[in-house]
Amino acid sequence: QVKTQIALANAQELLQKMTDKCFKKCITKPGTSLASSEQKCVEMCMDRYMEAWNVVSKAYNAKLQMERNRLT
Amino acid sequence: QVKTQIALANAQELLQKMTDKCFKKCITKPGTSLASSEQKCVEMCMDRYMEAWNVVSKAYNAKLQMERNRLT
Amino acid sequence: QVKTQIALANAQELLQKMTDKCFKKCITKPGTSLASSEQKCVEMCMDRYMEAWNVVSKAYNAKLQMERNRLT
Amino acid sequence: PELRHFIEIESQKAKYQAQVHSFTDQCWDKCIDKPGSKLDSKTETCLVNCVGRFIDVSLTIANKFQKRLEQGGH
Amino acid sequence: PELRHFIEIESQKAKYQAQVHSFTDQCWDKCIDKPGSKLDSKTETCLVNCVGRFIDVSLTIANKFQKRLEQGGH
Amino acid sequence: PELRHFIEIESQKAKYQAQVHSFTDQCWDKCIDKPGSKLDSKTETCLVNCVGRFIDVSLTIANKFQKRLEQGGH
Repeated sequence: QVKTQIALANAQELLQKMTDKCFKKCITKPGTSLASSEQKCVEMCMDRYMEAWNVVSKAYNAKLQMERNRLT
Repeated sequence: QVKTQIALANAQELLQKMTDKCFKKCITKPGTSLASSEQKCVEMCMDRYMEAWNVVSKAYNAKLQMERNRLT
Repeated sequence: QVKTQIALANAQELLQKMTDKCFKKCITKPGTSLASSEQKCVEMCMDRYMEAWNVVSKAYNAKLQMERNRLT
Repeated sequence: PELRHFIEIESQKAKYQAQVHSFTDQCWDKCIDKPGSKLDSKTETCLVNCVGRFIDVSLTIANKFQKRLEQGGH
Repeated sequence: PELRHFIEIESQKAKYQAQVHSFTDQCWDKCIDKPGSKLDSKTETCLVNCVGRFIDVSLTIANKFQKRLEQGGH
Repeated sequence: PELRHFIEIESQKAKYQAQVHSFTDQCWDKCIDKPGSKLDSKTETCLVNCVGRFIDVSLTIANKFQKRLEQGGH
């Protein structure tokens, strides 16, 4: 159950960060509805953000491993 | 008492946000005292921020209602 | 023990803020390793940040004292 | 049960207010350049649209994320 | 009572330090462009003034807010 | 002891993920200007380097800070 809660917290944090970042990048002048170009931008932005998250996660892991090896 | 605490927390959050935002907007080069133009700017900024808070609160309420109606 | 924990929390907060600020100031285009100019910039930035912390701490103290005197 | 109900409602109110603070923060930056002597209608419209579009973006992302999870991919 | 006193003092210290961190953060952005080999007097003056004016703004807003509450309007 | 072990591991995971969120946040701002239809290799390299250099800066500062404390000065 602790596991599920952490997984959930992680997903919520990811959703919140993506929403903030993609709103900032894609909606410069908020109109009366989401323009299709804005919608498209948000979807691309979301995909890129999740990819970036994965790249960062791998790079962090690799760097941690390297620092550990240096110390032993 | 829970109610009072929430109301208090809400007021404190509002005060803190207003102070941060209005300091950023109105004090570009901090001098040895608050210039009268800065003082004026801070007071206007505070009024606008509280108005913005009210507008946002109403708009959020209306949007929540709309989404609820769409689901039922 | 409470004292130690606060001192530790204080040091950790300082380290984190310095890292964030100095990374932003000194690393504009992250390369494959830390360039010596970046290294130098980080060390200067760190010294300046700690000095700024001390200046701010003293100024805050002085201002608190002044406000206290005004009230008594 | 009454106490629980009371706590639930108060907790929802707190969440709602936290959300309003967050929207005001972000939409202030998007809509207000220099605070004037009154909130003109253009700025007010911008604030209302800002809240609406933020929620739209939030729902778009949450729905697409949900679909991804169901498809099992990531 | 001694323990309570001790906790109060430590808790005030923690608040004080949190405030110093927050001021340093914001005044660093306002006053320092490129960190040089020493903190020149112009930068130091800017930092001192930044703290002072931030507190002035904070008091101005808190006082006016208080008055509004007492008038009962919002 | 098993429970304690489990909690420790889960707590480390949570810290790791918080760190990944923080890196992604900061490196996104440094490396991505406009989100395109795919993550090109230049952007990916920038992200990897960004994480690496952030950790380098963090270690540089922590080490120098440690030395200062040992020298007793501040």
